[in-house]
Amino acid sequence: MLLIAAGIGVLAVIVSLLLGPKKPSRAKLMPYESGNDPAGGDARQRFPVHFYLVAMLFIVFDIETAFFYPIAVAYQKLGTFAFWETVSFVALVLVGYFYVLKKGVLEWA
Amino acid sequence: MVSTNSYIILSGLLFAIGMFGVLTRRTAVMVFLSVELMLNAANLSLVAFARAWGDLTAQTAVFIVMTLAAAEVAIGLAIIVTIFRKRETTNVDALAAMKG
Amino acid sequence: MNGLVLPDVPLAPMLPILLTLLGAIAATVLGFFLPRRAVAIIALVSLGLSAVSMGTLWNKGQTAFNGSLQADNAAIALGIVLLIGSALAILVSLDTAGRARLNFPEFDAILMFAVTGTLVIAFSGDLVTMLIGLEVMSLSGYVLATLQDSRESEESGLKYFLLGATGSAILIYGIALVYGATGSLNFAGIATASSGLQVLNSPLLVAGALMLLCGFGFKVALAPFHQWTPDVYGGAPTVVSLFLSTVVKVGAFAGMLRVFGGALHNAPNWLGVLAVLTAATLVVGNLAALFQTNFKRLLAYSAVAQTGFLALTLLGTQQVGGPALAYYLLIYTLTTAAALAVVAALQRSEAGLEISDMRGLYYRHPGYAVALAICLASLAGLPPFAGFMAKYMAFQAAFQNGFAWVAVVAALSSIAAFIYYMRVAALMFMPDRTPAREYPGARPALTFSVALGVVSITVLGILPNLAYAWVAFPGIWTQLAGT
Amino acid sequence: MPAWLYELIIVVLKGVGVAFALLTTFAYMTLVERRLLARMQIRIGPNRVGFNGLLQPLADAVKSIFKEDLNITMSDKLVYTLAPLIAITCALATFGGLPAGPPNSFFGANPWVYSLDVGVLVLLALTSMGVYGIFLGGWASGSKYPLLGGLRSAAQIISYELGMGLSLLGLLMLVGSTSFRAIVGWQGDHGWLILFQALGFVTFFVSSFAETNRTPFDLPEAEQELVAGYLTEYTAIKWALFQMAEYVNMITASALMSTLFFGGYKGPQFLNALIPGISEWPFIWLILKIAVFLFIFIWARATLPRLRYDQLMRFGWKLLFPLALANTMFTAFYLAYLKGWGLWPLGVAGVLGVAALIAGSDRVRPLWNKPGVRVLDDQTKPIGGD
Amino acid sequence: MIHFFIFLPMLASLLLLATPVRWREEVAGFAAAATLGLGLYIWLGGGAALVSVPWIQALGVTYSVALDGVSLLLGLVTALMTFVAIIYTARRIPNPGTMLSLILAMETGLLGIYAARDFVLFYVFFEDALIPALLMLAIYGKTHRMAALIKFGAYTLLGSMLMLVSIIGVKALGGSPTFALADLAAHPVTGAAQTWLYLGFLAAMAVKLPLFPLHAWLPDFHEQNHDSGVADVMGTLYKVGAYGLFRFGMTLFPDASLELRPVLMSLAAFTAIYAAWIAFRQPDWKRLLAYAGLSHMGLVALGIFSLEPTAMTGAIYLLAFQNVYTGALFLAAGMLQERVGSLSTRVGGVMTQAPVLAGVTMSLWFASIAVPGLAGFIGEFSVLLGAYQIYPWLAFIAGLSTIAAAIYALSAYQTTYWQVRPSGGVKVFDLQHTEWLVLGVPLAVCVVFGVYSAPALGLIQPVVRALLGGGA
Repeated sequence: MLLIAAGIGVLAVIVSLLLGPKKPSRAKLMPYESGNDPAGGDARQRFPVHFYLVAMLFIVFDIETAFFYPIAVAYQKLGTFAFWETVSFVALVLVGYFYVLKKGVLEWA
Repeated sequence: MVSTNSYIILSGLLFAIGMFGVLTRRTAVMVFLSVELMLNAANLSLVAFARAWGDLTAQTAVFIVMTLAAAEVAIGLAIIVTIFRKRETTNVDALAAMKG
Repeated sequence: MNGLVLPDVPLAPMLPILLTLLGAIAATVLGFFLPRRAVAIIALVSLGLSAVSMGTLWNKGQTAFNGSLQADNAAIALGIVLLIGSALAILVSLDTAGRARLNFPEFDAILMFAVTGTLVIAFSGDLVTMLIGLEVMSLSGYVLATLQDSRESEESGLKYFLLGATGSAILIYGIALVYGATGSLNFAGIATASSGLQVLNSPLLVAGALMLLCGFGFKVALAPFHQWTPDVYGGAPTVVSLFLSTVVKVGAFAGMLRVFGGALHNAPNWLGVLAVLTAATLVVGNLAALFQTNFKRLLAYSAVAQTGFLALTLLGTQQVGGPALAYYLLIYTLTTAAALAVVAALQRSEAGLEISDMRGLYYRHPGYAVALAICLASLAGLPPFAGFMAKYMAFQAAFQNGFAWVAVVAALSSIAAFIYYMRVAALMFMPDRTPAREYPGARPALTFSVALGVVSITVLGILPNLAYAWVAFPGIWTQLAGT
Repeated sequence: MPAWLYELIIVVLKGVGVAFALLTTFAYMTLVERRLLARMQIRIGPNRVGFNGLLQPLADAVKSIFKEDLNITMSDKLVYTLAPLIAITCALATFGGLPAGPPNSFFGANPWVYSLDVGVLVLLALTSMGVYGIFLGGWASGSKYPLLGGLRSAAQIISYELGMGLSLLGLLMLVGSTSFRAIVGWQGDHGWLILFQALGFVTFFVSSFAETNRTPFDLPEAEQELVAGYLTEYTAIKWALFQMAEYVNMITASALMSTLFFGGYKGPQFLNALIPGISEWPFIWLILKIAVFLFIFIWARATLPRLRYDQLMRFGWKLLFPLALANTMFTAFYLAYLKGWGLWPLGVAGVLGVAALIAGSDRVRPLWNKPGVRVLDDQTKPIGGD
Repeated sequence: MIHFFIFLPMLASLLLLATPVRWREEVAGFAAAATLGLGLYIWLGGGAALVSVPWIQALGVTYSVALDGVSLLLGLVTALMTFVAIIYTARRIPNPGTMLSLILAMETGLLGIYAARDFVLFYVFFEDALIPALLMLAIYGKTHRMAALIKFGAYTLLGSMLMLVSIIGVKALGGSPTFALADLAAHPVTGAAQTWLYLGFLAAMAVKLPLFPLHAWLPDFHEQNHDSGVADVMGTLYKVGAYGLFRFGMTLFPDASLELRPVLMSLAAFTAIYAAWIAFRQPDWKRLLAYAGLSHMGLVALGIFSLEPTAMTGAIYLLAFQNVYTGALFLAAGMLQERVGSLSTRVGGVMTQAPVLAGVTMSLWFASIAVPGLAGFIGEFSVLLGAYQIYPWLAFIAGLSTIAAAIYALSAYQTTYWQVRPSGGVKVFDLQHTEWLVLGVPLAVCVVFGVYSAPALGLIQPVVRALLGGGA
């Protein structure tokens, strides 16, 4: 399926490469900044640190979710034991969540 | 059905590549990536062995290792970003506030 | 999957760990509401409770999770050492963390998490548990090293992180190989499997054992994996260096004891390699320390050298090496903690003290000077201080297991050690008229911890039995892998 | 012809079929959307090309193929080209895992391209892969608006990924399997999961809006702030591919919701009384349900205003995440202790939960809807700078 | 009783830290006197029998002490000289508190060394005496003391660390249950292993003897120490290598010591003559005394290594009494320095102004160069006599050193005390109050035991006989 999907995409691009006109000009190829000349050099400078933070949070919490899945699937076989497991697990996660909350990582603007 | 050996060889290769990266690369991020590569090599061989021995304990280990990798990513990136935002470079050699 | 067998989870064996964990969580959450001092006290209390719970577990030999967690006497003996070290670290931090501009509440929280990790190592009954503990410990360690907002601290953090992560990666690969060779992650399982191993798997086992050795080498700073040590111990805030060089190292050694003294005890070849690494560590650490001008860095290198002495005990047989390691770790923790505490007390900047600045310390701060001198004497292994007994046991362990040459190397290298320790000690007693260069101000908790350390190393030096009699039963140390 | 080759060919055929079906749907989605929006805004919308503008999509396609494909100077060529491909690949590949009917109901073949026991996981994995396309696209353009757009959408998508993943947990606990067929089968036996997982559904619903960058979460291409977000520097076919990806994701999300919460390919049982076995007919039911959800998507776009970025983040982290977690925990509790009572407590609880949420919406609003920070010296900022 | 004898000084030195400054001298003097008294009392009681209690069972370390003849004699000398040193310190050093407590602490270490009958315990005391010595040098030393410190410490540690290893080895290879001397002797190590272990042990003892290649620390140590020879007295007392060899070496490594006898004896003889030779051109009293002591030690070593009863007896005798007169000479040098402000051997004409000081110094020197009728003679003579029966040539060479001694001592003495001082002027006062005691007592001892040596010999001989009878 992946191959097919990718194939379609590639195909489309190639076709347009073959068929599309090529009339480059400086103005066209200039990064778009509402028509002004690009200000302040390279765009790929440091981003706001917030984005890093969110990324890290995501990693951590996503792993937590990943841990959840096996428990969830096997849950009914495990019974109450699993429930308390889950509770303690979530409790720990919430500690981290609380910390993040207090640190104001989730406060934007 | 692929034989266990080939898995092990592959993981060995991955590990070797990672090791090489750690030894040769100079930017923190690349070293870091190499380490992650090594971790995944370990995972691969763990899973392969688990299949060879036909028990699941090693797969739990794999889970742990994945978490660990994630945690390392989080902390490592945090440290690297902190340093990078203070000075432009993350070149390990350039970090010489203390004589090695 | 052979059905779903529920693991047995008795609370008792986990209690010491859970208590410290609670302390950590409390520090994390309450840190936002309470003043720092209160949080630190809470942490101390949780440490104390955990120690008490360990006391109740003594000689019970309980296990949890089908043996993945074993609260045997070895675990408890090491656990007590860990708790003592952590308590000292917190006490010292009470007076110095503010000056070091350490972030709060992160410091206490992460420190407690690290302690939890080390306890998990000490109590571990299989490789996965050990790995979890080890990583919790190391990751917290990386953060601790970076906590201070200064160039040195951050760099030391990065170096620590990169090398430590590499070490973990190697270690994990080693675990994978050992598992591949023995088909078990449980220490006992590995022990039984590795004793009677068919030819096919033994190369795997050897490779795995060696990789584990490398990994642990990174964690405990055996040469040639020690390069991070001076930079990290020298660059991190002194309190953190104290914590890293005592508790974290003890934790790592607990892991080594579990893995090599227990699981891989019958595995071939690693002993010889360890012997070589140990000798290298002793030589490198001691010689490098000779040329330091900063006292903190000197202590860092001496920590490397001490690692070598500690590793000597692992060369011994379980019956001799185990108790020696436990005793040495205890003494090492007390001594190093006290010495670094003095540094933390007197330093003006986190860079620690320059050796030249210590001239005449005896006439400015007689108490601290004498304490430091005693610590140095103990580190150098001079009787009647406890360091001598510890060192003696280490030598004996190595010697009796047929590593006389390592013992001799250790003996010769410890002359260098003696020289650099004595240079500092002598300087402190040389009269000097220049004005004081130390940080003035009251530091009750720190002074208390220093006194505690010094008194106990003196007493334990004269009456080693107070501590040694507890761990001296060979029975404790032959069961490391669990049953 | 050996069996495996036959198998392979069948699979490939199905794959291609699904892909083209999706693309066609996408094409006509654009038309439908524009028409519907026009209707809702009391306009007419495109009706020139072909009868009622039925050929409009075709025209668009042709145009986007024949347009000049810019490759701007600052861009990182390779990534710049790769990004849309990644996006579209993930989008398309996701769909094949969804069963469109009972086994062997599709002319003797299974009405799905691939079926894994861990279907849900794979699906989540692929959808979260999609973020790479967007972020890389924004980054590779080497221009400021796209960069910001890419960052924003990346942050947004990963944030809502959490809500999405967590909101499914309760469901999985109930069913005890991650394979779609098992889930659908379970619903066949016990009734639609929307009844028992109302809260989970709501959270999933919202987060799938965010995942697909649809209004009110279409921050990445917020015209007022960042021109066209990560799309700014894209033209012609690459631009089209991104669009494609977005719409296909939308379709997939709809399919997902209908499969997970609305009985999937099974039709309502009572209809069997009229026409025996109609509830087992492949495709139709699924397509119907998908259509409904697509309509809702468009409807929402026409109705709701766009969130501010900080609101968006707060909403995801402070409201969605805890809700999903709460739902999970409740389900866990139920399964551990109240299982004996039958399923109705879950249903009640879910309804109550949603009701409480609606009722308390004013209470929870402060969680996410702080008034935006108004900097007093706004004038000092450069005109148009944000 | 014996325990008091050993630990009283340590207690006193701890007590000193607590006592007010005014009383420190008195407390210290009293403690030293009490120790000496205890020692004499024990002597009257005919020594102290072996006391042995386990210290660290798990390791087989015991606390076992005894005072037989040899130990008792050396212990007494130590106590005596410590007493003398303390008296002089109290008079000479401005604020003596620290010094006094260091001296007392060191005395405990030395007494422990002589009393210890357990190998580990011996090691503990051996190192224990090191710390105060280092501190004395560090606190009261001269400008270049750091180098001296490092030399001293490094040499000592080099020895003692190797000794530690061989201690471990003796038990491990011999398979003895404890480290008590008796047990170790009961489970001897045999063959090449014994030689290796002996070498390890020898390293430590050779440093402390000191024996030729390992003597380099000695001169610097003495030169850099405080001008009043107090620290040097303690340093002299600290030369316990000969005793260690006598007590442990002969008992535990009989074969090895027999095997290495020629080498060691020649080394010892060489040390004696070489040191005497160096002593010639020392312009500084302390260095001169250092080398003189070294030369004597060469003789002692010769006696010990010869494994011949007469020689060994003489060696112990010499060891004991050279402590007395060399120590006293160091103090005399200190007094000289106090008066003329330098330790140079070229200041002339002291005799004219301080006849008593000159006279006492003179007679002490006579003791040192083995003039018959003084304690030195008996020792040196019997050493040479015994050694002659083993290796005549070595005995002859060593014998030369005594002649050499006469020469260097007298020449230095002459240039210091008799010659007209080139630059006259400085008023030099003679011995005054306690100084009489300080130099008088040692001189008296030397005279007494030079004339009537029976009591000392009576203490030494049985032990030596028992040792050689049981050991070699």
